[in-house]
Amino acid sequence: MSGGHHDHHHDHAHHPELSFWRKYLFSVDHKTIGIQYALTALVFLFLGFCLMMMMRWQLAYPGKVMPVIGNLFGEGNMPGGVMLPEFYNALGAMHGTIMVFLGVVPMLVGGFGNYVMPLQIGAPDMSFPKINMASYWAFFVGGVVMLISFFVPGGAANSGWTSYAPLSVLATRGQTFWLLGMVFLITSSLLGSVNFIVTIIQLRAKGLDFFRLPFFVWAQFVTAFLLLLAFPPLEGAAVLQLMDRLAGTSFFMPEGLVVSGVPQAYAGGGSPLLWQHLFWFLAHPEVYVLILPAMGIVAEVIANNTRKPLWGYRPMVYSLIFLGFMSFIVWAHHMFMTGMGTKISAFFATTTMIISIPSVIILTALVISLYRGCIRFNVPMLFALAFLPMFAIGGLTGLPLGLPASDIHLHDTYYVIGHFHYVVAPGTIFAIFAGIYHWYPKVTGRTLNSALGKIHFFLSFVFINVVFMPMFFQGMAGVSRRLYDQTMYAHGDAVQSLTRMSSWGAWMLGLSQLPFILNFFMSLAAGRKVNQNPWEATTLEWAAPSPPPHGNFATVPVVYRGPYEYSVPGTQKDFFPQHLATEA
Amino acid sequence: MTRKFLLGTTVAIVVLGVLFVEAAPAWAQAVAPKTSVKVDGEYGPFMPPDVSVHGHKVDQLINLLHWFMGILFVGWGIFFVYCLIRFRQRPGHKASCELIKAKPSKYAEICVAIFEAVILLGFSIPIWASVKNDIPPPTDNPVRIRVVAEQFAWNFHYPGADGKFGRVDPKLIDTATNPLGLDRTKDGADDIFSLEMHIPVGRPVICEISSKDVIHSFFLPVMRVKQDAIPGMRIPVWFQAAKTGTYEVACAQLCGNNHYSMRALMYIQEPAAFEKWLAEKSKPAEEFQD
Amino acid sequence: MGGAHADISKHVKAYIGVFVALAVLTVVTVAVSRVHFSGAGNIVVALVIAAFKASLVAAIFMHLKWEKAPSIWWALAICAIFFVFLIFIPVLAVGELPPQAQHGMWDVVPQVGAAH
Amino acid sequence: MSVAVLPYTVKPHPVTGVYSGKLGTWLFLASEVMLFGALFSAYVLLRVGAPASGPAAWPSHDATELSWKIGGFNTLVLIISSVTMVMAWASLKLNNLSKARMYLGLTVGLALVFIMVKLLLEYIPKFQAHHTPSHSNFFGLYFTLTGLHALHILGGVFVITYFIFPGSSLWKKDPEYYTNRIECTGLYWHFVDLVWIFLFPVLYLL
Repeated sequence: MSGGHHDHHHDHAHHPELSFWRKYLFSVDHKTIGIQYALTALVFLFLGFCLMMMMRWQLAYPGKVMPVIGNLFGEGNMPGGVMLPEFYNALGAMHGTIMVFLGVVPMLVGGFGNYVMPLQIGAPDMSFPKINMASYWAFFVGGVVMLISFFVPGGAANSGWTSYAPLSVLATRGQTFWLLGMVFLITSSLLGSVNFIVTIIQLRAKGLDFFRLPFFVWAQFVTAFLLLLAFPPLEGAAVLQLMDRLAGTSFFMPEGLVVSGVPQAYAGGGSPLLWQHLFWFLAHPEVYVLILPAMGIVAEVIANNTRKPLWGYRPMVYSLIFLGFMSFIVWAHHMFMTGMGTKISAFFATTTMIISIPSVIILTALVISLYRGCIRFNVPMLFALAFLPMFAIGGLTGLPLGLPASDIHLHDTYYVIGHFHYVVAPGTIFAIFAGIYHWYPKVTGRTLNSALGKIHFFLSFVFINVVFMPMFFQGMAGVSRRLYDQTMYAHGDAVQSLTRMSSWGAWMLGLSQLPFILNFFMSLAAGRKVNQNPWEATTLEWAAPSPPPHGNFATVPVVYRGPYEYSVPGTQKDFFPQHLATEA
Repeated sequence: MTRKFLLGTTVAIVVLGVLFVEAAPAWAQAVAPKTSVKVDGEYGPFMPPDVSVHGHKVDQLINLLHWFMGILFVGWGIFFVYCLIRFRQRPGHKASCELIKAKPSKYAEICVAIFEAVILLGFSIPIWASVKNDIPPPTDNPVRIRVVAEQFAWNFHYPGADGKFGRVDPKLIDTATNPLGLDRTKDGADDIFSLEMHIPVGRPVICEISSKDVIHSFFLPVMRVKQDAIPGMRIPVWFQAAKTGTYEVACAQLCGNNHYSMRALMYIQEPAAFEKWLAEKSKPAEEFQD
Repeated sequence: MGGAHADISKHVKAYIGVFVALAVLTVVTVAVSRVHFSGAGNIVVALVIAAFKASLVAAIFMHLKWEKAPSIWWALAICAIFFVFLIFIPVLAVGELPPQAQHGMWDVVPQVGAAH
Repeated sequence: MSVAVLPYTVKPHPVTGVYSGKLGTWLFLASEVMLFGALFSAYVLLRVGAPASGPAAWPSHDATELSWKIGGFNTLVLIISSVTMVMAWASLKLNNLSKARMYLGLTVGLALVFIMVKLLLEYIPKFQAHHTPSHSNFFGLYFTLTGLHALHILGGVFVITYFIFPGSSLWKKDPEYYTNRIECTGLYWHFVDLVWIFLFPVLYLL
């Protein structure tokens, strides 16, 4: 399923010709590993999307037989084509897990980070190539364990991607597979983050000091620290939950649990809030891991296509670092309703308000970068420009959720689902598309077809809003999240037409990905051949041939100026690459 | 790639889309609402009706925030669109990169920060403090209810005339008649157990929320009340009804397979009707045993 | 860390010194735990001794004393800050509930707002 | 692609002043601090939140039957193994491979003694007295913390054994590179000892 499909890039003779296995599957070249990560992540993103499209059927037409594919999932999950609540919850939990841990993070950090970052700092490869390979294969095994959990008796994990105890401790066997899969994914991210930080610190080209680094590299640097320090607590929590499930300990199980009349044999004394604290200690930095590299990609694409340096590069970098730091101390705004007192909730409400400031600074700096630019509306730029207002909506709708008082009504409703999907779907996924369209020529030497790209953009942009905008109104109406059938409640039934609208938007969004998939595979062979710098960009990755050979640069690059020297007065061309001493 | 091919793919997608939209209603008729019991208040895409005495504070904060978000987004969007049009690539137009001071954006950000501080200190913290700390004292004669969530039902336990809650014991649990394991001997003799919540209008209500098995969340949309029911903890929540009517109690936290069907009804009655219901429910205590 | 022999032998002496200190401190920790201090005194004393032993190991054995690389110190500083948050915030958050809220539904506990 | 092509894997970077391996090891140790931090946070939260009486109450010190003698002995064993580890690095700096391998052997031996003492004198008697992890949260945490720590020790034993036998062929090709690797392994080993220094009072004495 993954890694099988590869474009054929030919190594230079001075390396001993590696066997197929060493060159494609167990390769230590950061570019091959980057492609492996990217392809596996794209497959998982598509799989997660399909799970969601099935859920949308049950939400829009509760209890109705799913047409066409209804009876493919066996009587245990969908008897007679009608989805059971257990299967709906399993789809929901796995949709969240697959999209976050198996789709977006490996795509942003594993795919883009591994491929583009060493090129952008002028390094021949990552500092620890073998650890880089190990991190991919740990991720791959984690992915396989997650997929196996679908076929385990009792189905996949069905207590949400947050798997709150005690529901997750009492859950079926799929939850144990979920925990084991998570341990592999966390190991993969830890190995990756150590590799990233050391590479960025140690292997920068000569003359490339920290404030000449492209913003994308800064984003990967801060993201790597978030992964390094935030993931281990979830690994500890996963160990505790595995002990609860398998060894009968009661870390998360209080005294006197009675499940449908049967007293449970736990010694008690545990606290369900312990799991929530340890989980959200990871999960909030995790959501910043999802958005920071996306901001990096968008900054690269905007700087390149406005033919103008980014406005306020230093304020953006300082905000990025401040954002990374603050993301560790806001986690309990997910837990306002767990009986928190005034002092702790005031602390976390304050840190949540403070953390909104750096995001506003970065977003405003990106918009002001458009001022007095010369904006080229090619496909990566369209996606990057769409990212800005969409991320603004996502960010702003975080405000009422960040304050405990307004969170009373909006907590765990569809308002929350609208909020984080606006940040992740039109935000991070659009940035991923921008990155793919932007760096595809560097990876394959051919460019994606821009007409198909524009079709893909406009359809996706329209339908993504059709899916997520109604969710804010459903959330205000009080429709709770993770409901198998919203029409049970009067306030849910009243907005059922909005649910149907979202569902149709989701299916049409699925359809509008066809041009992209078509374009992605056809351009491998039929795409227009381009030189090594088709976008006339200034950063170092465009100084290497595309696709770059093993060891990346023929001559070790030296850097003379900042990352975005566009339209410098007194130069013929409107871009001045970092590695050129004087204009060629 | 030839133009014809591109045209072909676009037309194909549009046709497929239209086909989908047309054919769908044939597969699925509109679903008849399951809510058998008529629930008061009209519901729509915006905030549900507010029958609580203190609910307006939460609504006011949410409206204020959304006005703030609207103004920010529109103002910011206008500048965004202006930049896209004014500085688009066209012959003769060059990008210029001399420094822009962008004073207004710095002031805008400072105003945003100040506004957030005002919202936080002026509105959110006081409202939250009143929700958490101003639990009505015994002198206000509050109605006290123990709300116990369990997998897929809400149990309501009233102290009865003697004002004292009876003992509950896991060994006495009988899933059909006595899910709470209520000991009917001493204080519990006059206790009332019900699957529906009855409260009087005009009197404060204190619900002590806990759970028997997993985490649920006691959510009254019309009362602007939400409190996680966490096993091993009993968290007090208070509110006061301002209007009578029949409304819903929802579960807001995923609690298992039938999380969606964990709906209970809340009857807000006139004090007299409420007293009559209490008396009627506590009278046939003996036939409860058989 | 100079490679010259004299330098290494100085290191070795430091290692032996640290070893003796650690052994002595272990005995002290055990002895001190016998004495009963008021309230959380025992915990604080034990952790202070353990922290001192840990800093000895980190400084001498792990060569932090001669470590000049700023990147290592930055990483350890950030990690220490978040370690403190991780240890103390969950306890404070859970502890902030009203005392009688910390009992499960089966305990008999005076009820909030009850006329007692 | 031979690793030697990558700069600063052996020689320290002129500006950042450290070779890549050591910086990578320190970052890995930072993530380990957060892992054990999470488990200590769980210990603190569960102990503070434990009910005063009943089956879930926190067992009093002598009810846990954890003898400080065994714990103390194990602490000394680990401290000595830390010393032998750092002596191995020192003897490599003095270009004496055989002495270094002797010290590494000592470290592995001491580590195995630690594991044996923990297994035979503590784990098995506890299971016989069914003070199993499900007995109460203290024993759950005791087995989780010391179990995870023991797994880290086994990982360290595995790495050091590799360096004693197959790994030492690197010494002939590039002695400084081998010394650096032993130093990084040493860093990991001292960290594992450091975690035990905190585990011993927390579990055995308080």
